[in-house]
Amino acid sequence: QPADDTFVFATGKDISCLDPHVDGDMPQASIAANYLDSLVSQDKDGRIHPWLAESWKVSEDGLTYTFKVRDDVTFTDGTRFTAEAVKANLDHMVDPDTQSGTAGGYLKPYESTEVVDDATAVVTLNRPYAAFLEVLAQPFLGMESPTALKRPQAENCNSPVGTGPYKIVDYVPQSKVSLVRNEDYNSAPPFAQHQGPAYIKNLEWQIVPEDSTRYGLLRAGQVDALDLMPSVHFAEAEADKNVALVLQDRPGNPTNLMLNTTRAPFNDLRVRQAFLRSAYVEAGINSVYFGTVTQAGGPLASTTKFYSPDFEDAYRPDPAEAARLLDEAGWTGRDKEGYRTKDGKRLIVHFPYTPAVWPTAHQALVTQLQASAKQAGIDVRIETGDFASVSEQGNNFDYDLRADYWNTNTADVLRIVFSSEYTESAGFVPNGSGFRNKEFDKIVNDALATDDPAVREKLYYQAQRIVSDNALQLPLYNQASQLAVRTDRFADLTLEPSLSLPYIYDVSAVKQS
Amino acid sequence: MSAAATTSHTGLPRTTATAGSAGRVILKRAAGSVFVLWAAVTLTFFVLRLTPGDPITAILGGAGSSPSPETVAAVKAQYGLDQPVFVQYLDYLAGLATGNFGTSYIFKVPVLDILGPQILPTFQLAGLAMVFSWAIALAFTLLTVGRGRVLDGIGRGTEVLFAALPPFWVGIMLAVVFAVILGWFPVAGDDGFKSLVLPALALAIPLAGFIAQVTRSSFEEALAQPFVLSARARGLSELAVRLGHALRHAILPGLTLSAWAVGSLVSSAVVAEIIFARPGLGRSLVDAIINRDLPITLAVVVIIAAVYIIVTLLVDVLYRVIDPRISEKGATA
Amino acid sequence: MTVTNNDGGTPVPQEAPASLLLGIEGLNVSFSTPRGRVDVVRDVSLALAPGKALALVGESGSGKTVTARTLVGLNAANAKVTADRLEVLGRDALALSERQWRGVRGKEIGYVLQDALVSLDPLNTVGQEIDEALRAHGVRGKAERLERVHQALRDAGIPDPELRARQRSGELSGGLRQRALIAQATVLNPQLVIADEPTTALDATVQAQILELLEGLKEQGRGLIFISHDLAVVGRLADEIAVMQGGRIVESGRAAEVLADPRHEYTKALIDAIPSGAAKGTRLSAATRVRAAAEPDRATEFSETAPAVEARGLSKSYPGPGGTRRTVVDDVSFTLERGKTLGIVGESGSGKSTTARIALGLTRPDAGTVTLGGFAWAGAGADEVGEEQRRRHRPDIQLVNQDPLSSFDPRFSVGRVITDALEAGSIGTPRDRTQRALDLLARVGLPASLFDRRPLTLSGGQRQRVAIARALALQPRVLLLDEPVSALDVSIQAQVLDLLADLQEQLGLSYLFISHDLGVIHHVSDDVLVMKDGHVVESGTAAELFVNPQTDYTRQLLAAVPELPARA
Amino acid sequence: MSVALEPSTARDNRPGTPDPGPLSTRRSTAAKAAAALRKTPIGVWIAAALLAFLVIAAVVPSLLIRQDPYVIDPATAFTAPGAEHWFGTDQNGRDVFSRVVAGTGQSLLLGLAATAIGLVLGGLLGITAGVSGKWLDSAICRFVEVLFAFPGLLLALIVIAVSGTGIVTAAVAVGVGTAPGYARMLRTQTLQVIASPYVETALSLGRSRPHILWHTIVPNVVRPLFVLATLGVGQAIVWASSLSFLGLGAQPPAAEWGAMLADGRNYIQLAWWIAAFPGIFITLAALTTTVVGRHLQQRLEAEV
Ligand SMILES: Nc1ncnc2c1ncn2[C@@H]1O[C@H](COP(=O)(O)OP(=O)(O)OP(=O)(O)O)[C@@H](O)[C@H]1O
Ligand SMILES: Nc1ncnc2c1ncn2[C@@H]1O[C@H](COP(=O)(O)OP(=O)(O)OP(=O)(O)O)[C@@H](O)[C@H]1O
Ligand SMILES: [Mg+2]
Ligand SMILES: [Mg+2]
Repeated sequence: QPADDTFVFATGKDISCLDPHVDGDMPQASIAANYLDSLVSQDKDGRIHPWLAESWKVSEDGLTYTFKVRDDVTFTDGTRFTAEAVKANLDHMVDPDTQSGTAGGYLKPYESTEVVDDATAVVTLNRPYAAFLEVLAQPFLGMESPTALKRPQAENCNSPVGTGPYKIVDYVPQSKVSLVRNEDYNSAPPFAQHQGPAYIKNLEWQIVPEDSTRYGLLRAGQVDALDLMPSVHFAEAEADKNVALVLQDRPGNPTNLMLNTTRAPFNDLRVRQAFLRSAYVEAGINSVYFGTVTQAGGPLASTTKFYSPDFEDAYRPDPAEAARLLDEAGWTGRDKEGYRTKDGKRLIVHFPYTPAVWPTAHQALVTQLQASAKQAGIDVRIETGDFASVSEQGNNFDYDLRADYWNTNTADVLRIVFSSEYTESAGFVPNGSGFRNKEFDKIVNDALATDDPAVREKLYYQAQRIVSDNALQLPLYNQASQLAVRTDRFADLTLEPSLSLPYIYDVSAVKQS
Repeated sequence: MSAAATTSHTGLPRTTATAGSAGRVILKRAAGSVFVLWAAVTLTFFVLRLTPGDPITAILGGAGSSPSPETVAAVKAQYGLDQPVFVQYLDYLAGLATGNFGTSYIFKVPVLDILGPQILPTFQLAGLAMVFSWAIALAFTLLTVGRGRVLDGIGRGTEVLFAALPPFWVGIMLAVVFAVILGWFPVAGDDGFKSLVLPALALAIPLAGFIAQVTRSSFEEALAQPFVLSARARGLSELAVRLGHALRHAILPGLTLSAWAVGSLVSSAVVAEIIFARPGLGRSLVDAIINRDLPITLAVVVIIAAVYIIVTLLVDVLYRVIDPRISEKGATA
Repeated sequence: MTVTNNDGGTPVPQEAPASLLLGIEGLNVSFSTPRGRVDVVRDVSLALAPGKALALVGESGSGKTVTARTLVGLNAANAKVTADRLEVLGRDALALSERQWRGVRGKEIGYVLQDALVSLDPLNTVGQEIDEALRAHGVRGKAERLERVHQALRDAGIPDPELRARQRSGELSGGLRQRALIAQATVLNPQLVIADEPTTALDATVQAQILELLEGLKEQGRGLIFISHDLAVVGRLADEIAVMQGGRIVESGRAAEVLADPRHEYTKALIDAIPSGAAKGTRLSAATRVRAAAEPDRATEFSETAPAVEARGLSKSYPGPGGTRRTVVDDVSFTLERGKTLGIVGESGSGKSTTARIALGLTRPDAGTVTLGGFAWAGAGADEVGEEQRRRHRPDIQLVNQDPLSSFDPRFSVGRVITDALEAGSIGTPRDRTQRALDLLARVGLPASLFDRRPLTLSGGQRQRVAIARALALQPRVLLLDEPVSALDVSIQAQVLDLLADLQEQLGLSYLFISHDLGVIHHVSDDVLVMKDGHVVESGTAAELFVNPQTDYTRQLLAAVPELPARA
Repeated sequence: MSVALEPSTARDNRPGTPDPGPLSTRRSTAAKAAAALRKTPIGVWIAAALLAFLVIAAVVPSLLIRQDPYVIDPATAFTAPGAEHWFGTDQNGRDVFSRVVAGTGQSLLLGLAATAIGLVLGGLLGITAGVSGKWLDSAICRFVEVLFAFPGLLLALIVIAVSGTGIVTAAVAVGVGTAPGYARMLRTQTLQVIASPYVETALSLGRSRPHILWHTIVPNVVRPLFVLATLGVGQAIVWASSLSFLGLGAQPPAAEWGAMLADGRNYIQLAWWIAAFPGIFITLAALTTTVVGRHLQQRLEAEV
């Protein structure tokens, strides 16, 4: 039995480099939320609040942000937090050497930072970017010690330093990260429930990719909480009075299958629509996820600001309509196995897939979609491959379907996932549909140029409609934080609001009677 | 093809002992070891490096990454990927000679930082699996060989069954029964001896099947040897005959099998590592290969090859202790 | 692992000292096999007094070993032993428990196994093996045991016992191993010693020494049971002889009487079959002569005037340990005349087989030449002959060796072995090869029914005949016979030797005949070559050499050959 | 060594026995085969029967399959074994029995293909080394020695890294993984055959070296391969299923045992049958081929 002063968290996905500026995968942000503070914070409703920045001013043209930062905060390596640190961090994120995916990607409009004095940093952008503060609230863009950042990247990856409630003391890759309480912590965000140091002294972050093992550890009391709660065990966990579930859908682009519009057969809108019509997503979700996830109904997760439910029913499963669309598109023939053909060629949809990076239920779901597509005469070929080759195919539009999601706390995700700007990239290509549409590009960029919520809402509505009309992706279900926690030992495991990541700061031990 | 045939389907190497003065033998061995290491690294390097697939994808492949051309160029330079492959190879060898295994594409930290903490758990696991295998195999041999048709049949049948069991299946069953349902052992983790038992058993049970099979047949062979009859005619008891004479002869083929098995345990440990959420080289290896993390893959190859070499050497020494004829005549039994 | 002293078994209840060490009546032993119950020993009765030696003789498989193992209670698990009376050292052996048996074995009965070369654990030192017997029987005190180990080795006639005790059996020669085996069986001074074939597979000189050692045991007043299939050997040692055939004792009695005046046909045949007494030309077996040969129909350039094989100055060395070279054949010359037999005799390792392999063109000599029927056949350096040139003449010289089974392609049936040889020599048409093969089988005295059998299922004598038939298939002029009868029982050996004699007579073959058995060599040879350590020690006609040996070594060899007493 | 006379030999030698001729011995061969069959232990019989079942499942699955193994019916997911679904249904409502049967062909084929690849590669290396001169022999030996430093799984993974995942790659990967073992074995075997007196005899019969190589050495080296293959198939299936377990084997929705087991393992507490039956079938396949193979091997050895 772990001692009362140690909280053991089992995470289901392997972490690469700990520094979330580098790469940009969810597990990095997940742990970063516990040792990094951000410049600003976001509440449950998406509003932005001060954190390390006490206040800020945005220029009229939206190109200059002047931050006033706290002067009483110190990094756990002893470095003082100042405006200099803000500059160092933003510069670090956009530095090509950092090889940042997410953080760097979010900062494409970033130009430079000017340090006016210890407490004042002026950030200049090269175009209006209304989502700037929102992305700054994400742990991906957390503030790290400038002293630590100066170390070689290898070192910083192993032991990034923040001002957060915990600090990293040891990292065994593929095994665990050990953190200890930051006794001098004085910069809790507004969404926190208390101030000062965390309640629990030690935090152990174990990496346990095997679903049943992770859950077994929780049941056996070997860990106190876990993420990626396997859906198959939900009912059991709910029935267990010592276990509580912490569930929260994440904002962003929900889990989906991207349809590659740059080549046949999905360059034909009717075929795309037919495919969407063939998919019995709801039935699949209910069976393999046991109803533990929320079906997504459009390009935005329902928890995203500016989400509109109007597109939820755009593509209800409808075999007759699917058949009609395919006939219209010329896929009128049928071969021996019942698949549709055109000019003697079968309607084949290539779907490169890496099972290892998806939950078991996702694998079952895509198998079900494969089967329902077969009913419509579409031969979906799930081609399993290693991560590297599948992502390489993904970056070269060498696929017809691509499994995706994009967690972010802003509707600007539409720009990242569907605008032409993001169809070209040397590395990962976020716009998996290859959709290029001037009108759409203009709408999502205009939405960045204003901070009038009404205007933004209108623009993002239009953007959602274009995506939906063009049948660019098959939305499956909202990404979600699905945590389970032992309530017999600890209380108050919450989620930080920007990406709904586990937040250990407020956790306290339950007094045993 | 007696001994070879009984173990044939596993494709075992036979330990080869060379004759000659101790010094020359050691020198030859050392040279051979270096050669094997070098060849293993070279083979892996070129096979993986020359296959299609850009390491850049691996390096910048984190989900949601969107690197610019400048990033790619920077990475290429940093990892030396802008150089011709052969230069990269020479660089790698030069690094290796100074103990530098390079930087992981995925973790962006020195390979040794990643693999260092994985080595001990894997060795513990493989070591304990080996011990369990032998304990099971010897128990079978001593208790069932030549003890009447029924016991003999049971032993024989169980061994074949064990050898036919997929380790991951054994692991899952052990975990469900002994950890989840009965709660006798921890479900997972790397936390003392108790957490080692189930994963080690998962690997040991199939291996024990193999060792027991070869040991059984050589034990039977040994029991049929005239010198065993000779010992009986001297008035020795059954136990003394089994332990003092037959066993010593019988464990040699199993020992050869073990030399090979230890090397392969390091990689096949992956299934136990996954099921029991243990750190270890097997998982690192599989992940590295899946993610095209060449530096880690190469380092694991080096470690496994080194383990293979060292264990082969150890087994050779053991062989000589058990069968002193080898060192005198330079021939295996 | 230590064997504790109380493992030695409980003391066996002592009865009144019996005058007889053995009293056996109506012993039957059968084995249950997958094919049913097999009776192996039937109605055997034996008796033995202290200080006497009883010899069990008989051909292979007659049940000698099984009888002996019954006396120490060590028959295989599938054996069933019954007897009207089975008294061993005055005790009812049928009633002994396993524990009691352990007390008897080694301590009261010493058992020397048949296969001396593999009857000591090769991983243990000789000393450990003997020490084990002492420990098993409760001899305490390391120093005492060590002393007794050395003494036992010394008593067994092993020089330098302190050194030998530290060596493993693999480091000892065959003779020393046999002695060590006797030492481990006699270290506890048992009253009865059973020695199963203690001299088989040993060179004549060594064989004589072992017989002397056993003689010594007898003189110490112990009973000795002594198994052999060689009557001549038995004659030197035995007081009583029991001749076994098919599990029964067909004749028994005082040794001298049985040997001098055998009553039973089988005993007579056994004695007749011994070649040493009988000169060349006499028949050893009752087997009928093979029928006359067919005309050879193979063209050959074999010279009718030159000697069949002529070897000049052959030498061959092999790399030895530590970079040295060991000369195994040293300046050997010989001439094999057409239609004659040249015997090569010598101890194990003297280079006989190597010489033969050079003569066969399978091993390249370091020096010297061989001609075959006048043709250059093999040589070294400038005289080297390529295999391509040799192939044309290959059919002229054929090999028959000690272990014919290993010379048959395991895939082949008997018929295929022979037709393959015919095909290799391009003899006959594919169609009539079967008939030719059947003819060849008949010629070597084998029934046509063996045609489809696998050689593995044949007896040793039959296999040897198949090998001879195959060699004859190519209509050779020279047969190279490397220990062709060493693995055979005397009676079967006799049949094969007679067959060879017949074939030579009818086909005019020349034989190069290799054996370590002087009796066999004496019987078959016209000329003889005596080899030792790669050298030719002496050569001459058989008549001269055996009557009037010129060198000490030959004299020594001849003296060691056991001879039967003259028959009445 | 002494050579025991068999009873039959004595009979053949007895003068006056009418010569029954070659035909009757053929009959006796048949009789011997019958006797050998009778000697076959019960365990081997059971194994053979199970193997026969697997072979039927592989060759004519339609005889056994009761439901389409690929049709998805979320409504019936996780049905426990019963009359309707003998082995229950999986997470997608597919009939586990039908899937296991449907997977038999693929699994057995994969095992066979992998073994064949391993044997051919190993055979080429091993036999070439065995019959070659010093230089090539030691070069190949060195190469194989190096391959031995790669455990089979590592070799297999490298093959997969090079050519991607899939059932064909899995077969190749497992085949390559086992090849070094076969190579070493076949080299030893070749050397033994070359050193055997019957090869020397062929030479002294005047056969040319190429003739001896192709008609004596190679057939005798290759002869025991059939049995080796039988033994290898079971292990190859286990191996391949390991790859599938690691997500590197068959593609969904293929009913491959290892993949089914890997899928089912997460539901083991909810629906043990999803993982249990494929696991049992993997074990059965390995077990039965091994038992039957070993029995054949013993028979062959007894015959030689
Ligand atoms: N355990 C056994 N099971 C079945 N048959 C056996 C067994 N042991 C011996 N035999 C058979 O008993 C017969 C007699 O064997 P034994 O060893 O006594 O012969 P032997 O006279 O000593 O012959 P050799 O001169 O070859 O040593 C042989 O036919 C042998 O095959
Ligand atoms: N290929 C070889 N390499 C090394 N040494 C060899 C080789 N062949 C034979 N010898 C050695 O040459 C010596 C003579 O061997 P050879 O076989 O000619 O003796 P032999 O007289 O036939 O003995 P035996 O009666 O035991 O058959 C032996 O000491 C043997 O070890
Ligand atoms: Mg015998
Ligand atoms: Mg010889």
